[in-house]
Amino acid sequence: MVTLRNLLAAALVLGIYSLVMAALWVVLDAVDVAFTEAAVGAGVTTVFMLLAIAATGRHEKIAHRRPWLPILASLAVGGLLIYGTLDLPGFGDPEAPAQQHVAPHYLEQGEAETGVPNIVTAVLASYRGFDTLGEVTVIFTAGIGVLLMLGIVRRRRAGAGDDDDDTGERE
Amino acid sequence: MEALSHVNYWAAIVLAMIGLYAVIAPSNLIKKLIGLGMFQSAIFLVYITVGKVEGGTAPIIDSGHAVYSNPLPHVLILTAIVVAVSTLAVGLALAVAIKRDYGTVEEDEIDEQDRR
Amino acid sequence: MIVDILSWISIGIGAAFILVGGLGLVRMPDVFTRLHASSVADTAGAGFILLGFMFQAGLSLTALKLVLIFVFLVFTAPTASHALAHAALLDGIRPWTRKPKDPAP
Amino acid sequence: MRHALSLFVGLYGLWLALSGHYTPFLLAIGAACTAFAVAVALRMDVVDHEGHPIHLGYRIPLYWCWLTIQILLSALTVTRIVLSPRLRIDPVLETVPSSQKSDLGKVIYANSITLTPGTLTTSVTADGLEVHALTRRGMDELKQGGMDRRVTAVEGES
Amino acid sequence: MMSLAAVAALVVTVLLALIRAYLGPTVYDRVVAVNAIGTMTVLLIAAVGFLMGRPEFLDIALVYALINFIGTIAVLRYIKRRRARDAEEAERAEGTEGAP
Amino acid sequence: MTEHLVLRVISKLLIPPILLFALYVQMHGDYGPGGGFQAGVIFGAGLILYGLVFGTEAMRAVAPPRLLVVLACLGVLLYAGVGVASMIGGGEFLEYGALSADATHGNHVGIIIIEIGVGIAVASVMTIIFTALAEWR
Amino acid sequence: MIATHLPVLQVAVPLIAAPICVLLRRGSYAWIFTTVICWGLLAIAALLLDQVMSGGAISYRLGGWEPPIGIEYRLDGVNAFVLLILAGTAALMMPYARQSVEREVRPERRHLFYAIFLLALTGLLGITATGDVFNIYVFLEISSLASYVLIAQGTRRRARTASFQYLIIGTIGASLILVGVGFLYAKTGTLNIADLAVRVPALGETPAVLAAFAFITVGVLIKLALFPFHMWLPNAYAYAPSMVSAFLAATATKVGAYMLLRFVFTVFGVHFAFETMPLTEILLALSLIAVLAGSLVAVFQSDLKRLLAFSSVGQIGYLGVGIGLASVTGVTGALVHIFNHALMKGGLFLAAGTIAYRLGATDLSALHGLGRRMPFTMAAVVIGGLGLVGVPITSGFVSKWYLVQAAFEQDLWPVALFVLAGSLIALAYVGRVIEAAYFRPPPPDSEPVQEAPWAMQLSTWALIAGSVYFGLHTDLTVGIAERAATVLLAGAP
Repeated sequence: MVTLRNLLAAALVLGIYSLVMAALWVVLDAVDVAFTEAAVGAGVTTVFMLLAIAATGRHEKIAHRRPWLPILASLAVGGLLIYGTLDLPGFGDPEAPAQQHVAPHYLEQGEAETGVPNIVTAVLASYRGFDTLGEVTVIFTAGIGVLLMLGIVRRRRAGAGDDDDDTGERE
Repeated sequence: MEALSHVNYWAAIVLAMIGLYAVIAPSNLIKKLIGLGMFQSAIFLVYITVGKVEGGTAPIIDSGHAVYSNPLPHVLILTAIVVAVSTLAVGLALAVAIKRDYGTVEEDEIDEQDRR
Repeated sequence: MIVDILSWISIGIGAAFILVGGLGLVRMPDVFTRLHASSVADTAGAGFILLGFMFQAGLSLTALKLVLIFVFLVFTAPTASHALAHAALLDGIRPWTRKPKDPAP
Repeated sequence: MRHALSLFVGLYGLWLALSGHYTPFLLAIGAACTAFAVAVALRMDVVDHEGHPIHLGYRIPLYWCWLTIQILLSALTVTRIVLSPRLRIDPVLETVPSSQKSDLGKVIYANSITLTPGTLTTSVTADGLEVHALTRRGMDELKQGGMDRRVTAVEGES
Repeated sequence: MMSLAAVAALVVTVLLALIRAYLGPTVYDRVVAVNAIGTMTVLLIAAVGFLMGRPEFLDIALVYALINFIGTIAVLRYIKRRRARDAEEAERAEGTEGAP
Repeated sequence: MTEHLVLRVISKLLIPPILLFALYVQMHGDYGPGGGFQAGVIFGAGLILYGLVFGTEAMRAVAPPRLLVVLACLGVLLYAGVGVASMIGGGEFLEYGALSADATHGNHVGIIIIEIGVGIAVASVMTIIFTALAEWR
Repeated sequence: MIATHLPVLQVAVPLIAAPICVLLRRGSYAWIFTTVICWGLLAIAALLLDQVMSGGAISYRLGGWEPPIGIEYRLDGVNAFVLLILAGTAALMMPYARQSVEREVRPERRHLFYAIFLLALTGLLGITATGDVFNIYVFLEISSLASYVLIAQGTRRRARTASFQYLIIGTIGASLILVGVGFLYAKTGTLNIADLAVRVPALGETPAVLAAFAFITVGVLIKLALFPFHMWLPNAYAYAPSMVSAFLAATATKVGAYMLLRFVFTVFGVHFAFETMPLTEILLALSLIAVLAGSLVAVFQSDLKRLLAFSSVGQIGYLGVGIGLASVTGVTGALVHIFNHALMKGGLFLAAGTIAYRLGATDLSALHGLGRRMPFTMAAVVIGGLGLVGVPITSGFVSKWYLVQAAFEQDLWPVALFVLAGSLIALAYVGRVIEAAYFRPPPPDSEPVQEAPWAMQLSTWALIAGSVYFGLHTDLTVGIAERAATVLLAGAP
């Protein structure tokens, strides 16, 4: 995927990546994340990618230049990450600190306090509802931002009367 | 088992490294965005791995199960996925706008035009 | 018990069909022939595996959802294949034939 | 209107099948959601005899049974081909005549062909379907028109 | 137990499809691979749900079954759009040929 | 694209179930996986499918960009409005328990309402982005 | 009743205002509405600062859940002060916005522009007010996305490439912060800052904490644009619309500095950051390079906005010096500099925007003779520029005074020397502007230029006059900053 010069192919490989990730999320019990990955990966990302590639050109013209700096940077980050994971609790350890402090409260009290058996939804919408408000704001920012940057053409085919669309006209 | 307990993290790290390389190395802007998506997914994997509990099941309360995985990382990653999609959309829109302005989305060609 | 055996048999057949589909995907010479191979996995393979799970689920909503999955797959899979084949032809990809040098009859 | 009503019923059935929680609240919400989905579908103008073929009635399930058998048979054929050491394939791309009158019938025929392993519709034209077949034999079988007649029968006189 | 066998077969098939995606050679071969992996993922998610004793997660499989083909249709649209543009450009090139 | 027969018929057949499925996901986020964001994306995907097959002009007729922008705003405002309402109800910002006499019930209602806000906002934003990118020549 | 909700209103009000702004449809209505909101935010920020100063830290439980379970807003002297800076600069810039935006943004998109502006402000305020590390990430992304979009609105096409570059680098930075937060969560099980402040030091120097520290620091430094992570800044500021350059220059990097303070001093603790990890050495080295290199590059710029942008790179170095010294005096200096630099740089970018408004260009060659033709604007540039140099009676002098003092406290006289050298270089680039404006004759064929509209003058002069005022009356800023610094360093030996 990194070496594919054909952008269309690269975008498709991103789709495969998303599919495999979705399966992985299910295996790791993160069904809500899997659901999101499924909806986003299958529904919108590929379409957006293809539309953008249609607008910008299909082939990557230039080979990767100066490959040493990026390799160095990713090695540095990767090395630091590996160093950092050395003393993280092992995979699936129920005694890990992450499983001890606040998470039990969600799992034990969550349904009683919110009336929602899906704890992910309970935490998402209630305990950390403000994060989710932020999340909606991010999406909203993206939508308004895309409008502000590209606008939406009002094709003039339908007649001059339609020219007053003020969602951002483009010449 | 001890040796295997961190394999998941390392897989995520390898993905993160590939992703980071794919952000920095290509000259094509769309390609950079693809790399960015990979890099972010790899980080999500780290989080979800942290939340997995051995023998646990998905955190949807159900009478038949007693051990659940940690829901908090899932919530955080849901938010982060949304952020990633938004970033991707804005990035693609920017790339399209750049194509309009410069006629190309290759960073090297853009630099050349700017230098002129 | 009988249901279990039926389920196993069904899943086994489905798994076999799916493997055949995967194998065909690798062995076949061009896009169109590969599509034929993958349609084995999409229809027969998926059908038998879902049928096997249906035996396990018994008469319940789960089984109904499995049916729904199968129905939707049956609608979307050929549409996707068709769209893909159409796109490939439009893009100027010519089907592989047994004797490439042979003039068309 | 007939279509909209039956679409509502169909979608509400889908809701009940999916839901699994039959509290009065959720049932009511389900009705509201179904109505909304139907409204959007009507606005999209996708609710007509093509998008919602109720007129085919009981003939469709019978056809599906027949099709399932066909699919199994050709799946076995393709399996044999894939597993044979020397891929005994002889792909052909030809136009197959179709006798359906309506677009819907043509689509059913086209998708049935694609669904059957070994044959694949690549485009639908005025004088028939362009079909890619894995073997010459598959194509010949198709050209005998068994499937074509059945689809036309399903299509009925509409 | 049998679910496990199904999962194994599915994983092997995903790997085979990945090989196809890697080999290419055309974009369409990769789309075929994506489609196949999509179907496999539907089944895989269903199988894992049964394996873990939580078959109610079939909703995720259902999402894929419903909307995974949108990407393929986008490919077709992409090709059509590009052909239209190429034709337009060719026309324009012909039109300007006469001019110096 | 409009001339493409198979796609047209199959999309007509599949779009209503996709939309309904999105609404189902929206309403059952409490009990199973899913919720407002996923529902919004799936609903948006249904609209995107329509746009891909029937063209952006038809898409405009079904979902005018102006309406979508208004809906996106309303989605965000609905969410934030629940926060303000719970503040008026005597709680903290977004303390849904204050919406009702029974805190658990209030929480449940609050969660449902904000999820609807999320769903509306996400679905309209996805469609806006699609329209903006698709109409780009 | 309202008073208890002030912390959340500070962030929720602009958040709610943004969609309303979109619904208003008309650029002029949106401007009036945004102005009202910004001044309201300033009032809220002032009230909050007053509450914090008189009653100590405020905690607000969002959703009514107890802190480690839910998200908490926690205001102490530091973030209340930064909130005031953010709301204040936004409010003061609003009179300027109308004409500037009318010139640079197309009519049918103006209301969207103001909505995005409000969202950027929401993000920045949210980062500052929150007491939850993941919430920081979410609001960081809101502000970043909004900034990318705002920068891309520049009239020249390079605005788009600058924005894209910022998007890539900024997203990597935010992702690194996300990894760091993930490591911290894996080791402590909490996301609340106050809770982390107790639990992280108890862990000691384990690899995970070290890695988390490294990732978060690098991520924040990218957002702060400290050398060598400043690559995105010059182009982004130089090609963004005038209003956006001024707003981002005055606020975005300041919030970066705030995040650095918060993570380093509160989450990881002074002991860990500065004694276990060599943060002092690293920060001082990078900052001093930033001061010298940024200022030197600024001297050779031929465009006023680019010159100011590189000067920002240098001035951010001063912030780094103050934080790196890790003493009450140093942090006070940094905090005061956050305040002063917001005023000065904001005013200068506004003035540059005014020049662009009248001349259509900000090349230094276009500035020839402008001292006589746009006397008020150029006077503002000169006063602001002198502030950058750190001439006494301007506020720039105050912050540098504290930095030098902090350096001498620790016998780091080379640091003090570097700070002074940076000032001298600053004198060189400010001198170039002055030379161009006052000592060069206007081009003979130049068209007559009017002084800028009064509303734009008003904003510019409000910021510049503020920088002079707070240079003379240092009690307010220094007083608050000193108390805030004491709070931050409370855990220090």
